[in-house]
Amino acid sequence: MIFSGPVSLLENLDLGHDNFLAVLDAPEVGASTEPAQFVMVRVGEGTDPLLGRPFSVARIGEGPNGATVQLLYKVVGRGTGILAGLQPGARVSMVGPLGRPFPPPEDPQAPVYLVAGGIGIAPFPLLSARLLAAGYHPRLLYGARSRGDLVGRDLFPPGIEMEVATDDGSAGHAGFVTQLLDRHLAALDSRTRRRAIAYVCGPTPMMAATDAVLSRHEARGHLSLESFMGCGFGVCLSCVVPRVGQATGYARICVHGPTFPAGSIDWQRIQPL
Amino acid sequence: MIFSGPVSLLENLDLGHDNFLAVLDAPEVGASTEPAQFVMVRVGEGTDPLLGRPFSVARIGEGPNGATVQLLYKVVGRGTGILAGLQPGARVSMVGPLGRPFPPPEDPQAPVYLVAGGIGIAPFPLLSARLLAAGYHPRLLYGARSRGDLVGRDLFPPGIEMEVATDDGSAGHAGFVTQLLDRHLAALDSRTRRRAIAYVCGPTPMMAATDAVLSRHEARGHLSLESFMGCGFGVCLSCVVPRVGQATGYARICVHGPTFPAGSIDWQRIQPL
Amino acid sequence: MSAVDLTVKLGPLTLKNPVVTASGTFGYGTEFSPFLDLSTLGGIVVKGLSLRPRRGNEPPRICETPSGMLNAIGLQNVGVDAFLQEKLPALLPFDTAVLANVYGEREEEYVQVCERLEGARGLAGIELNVSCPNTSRGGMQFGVDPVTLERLVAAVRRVTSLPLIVKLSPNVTDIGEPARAAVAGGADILSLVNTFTGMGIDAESRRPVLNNVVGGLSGPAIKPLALYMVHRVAKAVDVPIMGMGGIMNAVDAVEFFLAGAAAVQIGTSNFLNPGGAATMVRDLEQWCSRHQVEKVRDLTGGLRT
Amino acid sequence: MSAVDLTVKLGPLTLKNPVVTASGTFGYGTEFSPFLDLSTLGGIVVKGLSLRPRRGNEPPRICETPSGMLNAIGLQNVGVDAFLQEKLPALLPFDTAVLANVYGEREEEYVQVCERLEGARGLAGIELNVSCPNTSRGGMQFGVDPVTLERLVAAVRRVTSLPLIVKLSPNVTDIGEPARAAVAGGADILSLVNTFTGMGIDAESRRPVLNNVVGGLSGPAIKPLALYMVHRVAKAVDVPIMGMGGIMNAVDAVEFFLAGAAAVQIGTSNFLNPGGAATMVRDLEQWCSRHQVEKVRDLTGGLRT
Ligand SMILES: Cc1cc2nc3c(=O)[nH]c(=O)nc-3n(C[C@H](O)[C@H](O)[C@H](O)COP(=O)(O)OP(=O)(O)OC[C@H]3O[C@@H](n4cnc5c(N)ncnc54)[C@H](O)[C@@H]3O)c2cc1C
Ligand SMILES: Cc1cc2nc3c(=O)[nH]c(=O)nc-3n(C[C@H](O)[C@H](O)[C@H](O)COP(=O)(O)OP(=O)(O)OC[C@H]3O[C@@H](n4cnc5c(N)ncnc54)[C@H](O)[C@@H]3O)c2cc1C
Ligand SMILES: Cc1cc2nc3c(=O)[nH]c(=O)nc-3n(C[C@H](O)[C@H](O)[C@H](O)COP(=O)(O)O)c2cc1C
Ligand SMILES: Cc1cc2nc3c(=O)[nH]c(=O)nc-3n(C[C@H](O)[C@H](O)[C@H](O)COP(=O)(O)O)c2cc1C
Ligand code: FES
Ligand code: FES
Repeated sequence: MIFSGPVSLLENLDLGHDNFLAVLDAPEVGASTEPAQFVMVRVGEGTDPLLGRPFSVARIGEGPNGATVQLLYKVVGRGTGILAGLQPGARVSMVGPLGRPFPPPEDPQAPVYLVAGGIGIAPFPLLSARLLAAGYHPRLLYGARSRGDLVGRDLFPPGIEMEVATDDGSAGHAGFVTQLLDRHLAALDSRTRRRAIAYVCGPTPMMAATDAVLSRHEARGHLSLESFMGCGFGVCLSCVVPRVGQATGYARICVHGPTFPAGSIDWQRIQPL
Repeated sequence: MIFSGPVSLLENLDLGHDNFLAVLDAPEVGASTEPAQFVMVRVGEGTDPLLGRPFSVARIGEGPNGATVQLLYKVVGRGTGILAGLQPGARVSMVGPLGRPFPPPEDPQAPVYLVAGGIGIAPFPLLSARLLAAGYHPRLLYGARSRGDLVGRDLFPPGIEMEVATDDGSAGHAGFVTQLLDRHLAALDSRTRRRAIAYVCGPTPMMAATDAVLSRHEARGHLSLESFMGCGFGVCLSCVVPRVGQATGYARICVHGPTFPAGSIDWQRIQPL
Repeated sequence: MSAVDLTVKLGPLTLKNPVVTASGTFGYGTEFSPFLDLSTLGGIVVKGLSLRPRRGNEPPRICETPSGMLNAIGLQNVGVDAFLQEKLPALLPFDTAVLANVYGEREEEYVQVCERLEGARGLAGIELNVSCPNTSRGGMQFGVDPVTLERLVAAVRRVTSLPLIVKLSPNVTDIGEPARAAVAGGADILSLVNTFTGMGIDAESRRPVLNNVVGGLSGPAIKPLALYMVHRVAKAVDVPIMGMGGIMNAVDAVEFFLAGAAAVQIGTSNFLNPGGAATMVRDLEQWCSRHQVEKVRDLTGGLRT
Repeated sequence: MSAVDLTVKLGPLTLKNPVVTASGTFGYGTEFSPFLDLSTLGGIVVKGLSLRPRRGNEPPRICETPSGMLNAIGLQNVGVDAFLQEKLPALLPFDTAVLANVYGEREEEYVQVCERLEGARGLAGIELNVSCPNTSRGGMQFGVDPVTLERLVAAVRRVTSLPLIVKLSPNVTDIGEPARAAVAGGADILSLVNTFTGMGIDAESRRPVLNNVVGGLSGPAIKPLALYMVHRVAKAVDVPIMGMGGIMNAVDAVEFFLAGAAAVQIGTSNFLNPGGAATMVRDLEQWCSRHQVEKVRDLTGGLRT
């Protein structure tokens, strides 16, 4: 069974630059969530707004009733705006966990890169914790518009190496995070490079660019995609994305993804949101 | 100008039996409200629920920015349910003050009765304060279903004499509050009785009954009426009530009332809500 | 902020800005004086006027629905004569276009009301409400049958020299048909939409919420339907359009302009945000300025498809 | 709590309870197994089936609106053959009525799909979706022209022995007309409403939100309109009705029964509350029990006017 019901907000921390961390009392969800899985969250007392919004589970914590589900989110519109205004004690509806998690690297020797763009950082604290526990040494490459947008770095477990990039050069590498990845992969010898694996989450253009970098270096990777989602579990058919080699059909991001292997998305056929 | 805009909730006290006291930071409204005037309050972040709900101003207090507006309300449906769930710091929309206040007794010797049924108690703390300040000695006759429903008595200024009635006899007179009024008026000599004035607020059947008692004793009175209200300031034409002698038209409760002189409402033509 | 040109020209009717308040939601105008300066508005459409005063339906007359409301006021109004004597003169001091919304149970009633309005000082135009039951045709609405509609509009056209707006009912299979009929009859401008027929039921009492059983749905709930209809009518006819249905803010208004409206009307929103129409004028100006739109009229029909 | 009889009989179709999930909002059924026991439902209407698989429209395909949503999925589906081979057998273990929603671009396509469905094990009935553009009539919907509709229903009636439900489009002037036409053609049951035509516009990009430009509005926003149409159809025809449009809880369902529906379908609600249809069955039983309603079917048409 997948959880569906009301949950309580325990904390709602303002991280600055329109970013927040919501801590929700959701033991059933927390107990079974894998990295890159998401939850649908519905806010408001009435039917406006009507639909849930998808959020990756950023971290699983400990709360009064068992696991808490922690969401790292950015205010971009009405749903996230209302969420940001809620006080501890408020209730929201949650459905989850949903979607296919990032698969483990499988190769214990694999160099592992976590490539995050903006609020695409969200799934990586949980993934990092799981990778560290499994003996991997992931390196986080984190790009954002500006220094202040590099939120959530203290949600990561100790022992994660981080490099940052900003569009405006206010922190780390001045430029795109894809360039950091490119550099790293280029520095590997070709055998190691083919064992390398990248986990990627960010805005669509950044993921398309990262996918190209991975393919150029023949490295493996998994991308966690975004889209408007009406349901989150495969029935509204709203979240479709064209897959390579499937000229006549679509994948549904919510159930076939949100994670897809690098090289499997037909970026050409995606319309800008 | 009449105030229209967002205001902050300072306190939201649970008084038991589904009754609450909301203290709102609304200096402009508080500064100009007269007894039995009301405000339209809209809750929720979206457009569902859509319309405001009318509430009498129960008391005007002192707050950080000047006057506060205090509403004594009972949870009966969605709007009041959402209001009751709000935490201090939340914002609601308010329009007001609206409607015609209870007119003063004018006759300094008049025996003054305040007749309240259930949550109809709401306008009387403010009215009491104004009457006391003007040198009257109002007597509150307060009826409710049961002892626990007799809320808000501690909102009254000291010096108000109170008598209560409950349907189930769990406090005060066992029976209707109209019977208390009837008894009081009957005990007056006929000259004093004709100087007596009652201010009445409660459910429609209680007000119709009180109106009949007043007319029987030839006493004066003013009733504060209820109705569904779409706007609160006279334009949606939803709050109409038939007036005596106006076979072809209606009064609008929001602008011609909510207070009407005793004897002016055509109760026969009112449909049960 | 660069100055934005907010004026719009709808055929013979020029408005200082495209924000007009909708009939039945703005009283006779002055009710809103405590909330806004009427002179900030592009125009005001007053409550529907009939030949004689009407008391309207028995209450309950409105019912809240998800993001909307149903109303069955039953066209309570003071009648055209009282309007001319008491209501219209009160609006003379304000710099805004006053439009009379006209209602009739028979074609002759429409004509008679419009005859009385002819030459009235301070009246900028007439809006025909054709969504009312046509008593001579068994209660069917005037607005749903193109033949009846064209005849009605032509009859009114003959007696009025004022800009003539025909307000279309959305309760039709293809709103392009009455749109073309109204234009053929002589309408200068089309306004749409009026309310959608709906119903509320109280499960506890097992009774309709409205005494009238059915009522008209307005408010944000209908916005996507109204937008579509404006888009459709803009393709069907060449006259300017006043769009309405659930508009709550300046961005909603912009959406209606893009769909093809030259001006918008604000209805239900006035009930919950009585100063909102004036705010919308300011916000619209700011929106245009922020988006480098020099003339608000340039937005009309600007949808990129 | 006294036992409530929840069974309803809709002509040839008997349901264990009146809560049915609506086409296009419940996948092929098994997608909901993680959320509820399918055997608790009165019935399941699967996603609209065409003769061949269809990939549907380009995204974006949905758009949120006040208390509603627009969709233009474009009837993405696996096609009738894959349905019979893969989807229908997966539903055999469940004690619920499986209904196939059928879609065609031409009359012959409807007939062919229904022919294939004939005799399929575990299929309780067919629901014709006549709200799709009729490609042989220039894109006009089958459901809006009574003559075309009656012919279509009669053609399908000839090839199927299954209970035949015709699902009406609300985008008409008077829904009584297609209702009568469908019954004349041989419909056993009418279901209504399908979605209302609407449109969303993004003011920033000045583009329609949906790639398809227009879409169908569903959800609580349309509930008052749907209730009215059910009420109207119940007066126009004598066959049983499945009512739908914005139903979110058991009280909403009761309102539809009172308006004249014998059963209800739950659509958009499934997206936000995936276990909701099952909860509604329980809540409905409790509502009836609390209100001394022994048989839920006694509510049908019980509106007091
Ligand atoms: C699997 C998945 C996981 C996600 N995880 C996170 C997360 O952990 N933290 C986070 O902040 N955000 C995350 N998002 C994005 C998040 O869902 C959107 O920001 C959110 O839905 C916007 O809702 P809103 O009501 O505030 O905006 P709206 O008012 O609905 O829309 C504002 C703008 O955002 C766009 N938008 C709406 N929904 C989405 C969406 N799902 N994806 C991209 N753009 C959208 C709209 O097109 C619109 O332009 C995730 C999205 C997906 C699909
Ligand atoms: C001038 C005026 C002053 C009022 N002052 C107070 C006050 O100080 N404190 C207080 O608790 N209540 C007051 N009321 C009543 C209050 O407005 C309603 O209880 C409230 O609107 C119910 O809203 P809801 O959303 O909770 O209920 P809904 O969900 O809208 O409705 C629940 C039920 O309440 C009924 N109802 C809705 N609105 C009203 C109404 N305006 N009057 C009577 N019944 C209604 C509905 O018909 C329905 O049966 C006042 C009403 C008026 C007209
Ligand atoms: C209470 C009420 C009364 C109305 N009365 C009239 C009227 O008299 N004449 C008319 O043409 N339209 C009338 N309308 C329709 C509105 O003018 C407008 O067309 C409709 O409400 C849609 O716009 P909105 O969603 O912004 O309210 C009325 C609407 C409401 C809500
Ligand atoms: C995403 C989506 C897809 C739909 N697909 C179909 C369909 O394939 N066939 C059909 O007859 N109706 C379809 N519908 C219409 C619904 O079955 C239902 O008639 C409508 O949504 C109104 O009910 P609701 O308000 O409860 O959603 C679809 C609705 C939605 C929201
Ligand atoms: S979000 Fe509904 S199918 Fe993916
Ligand atoms: S509440 Fe709108 S006219 Fe009285």
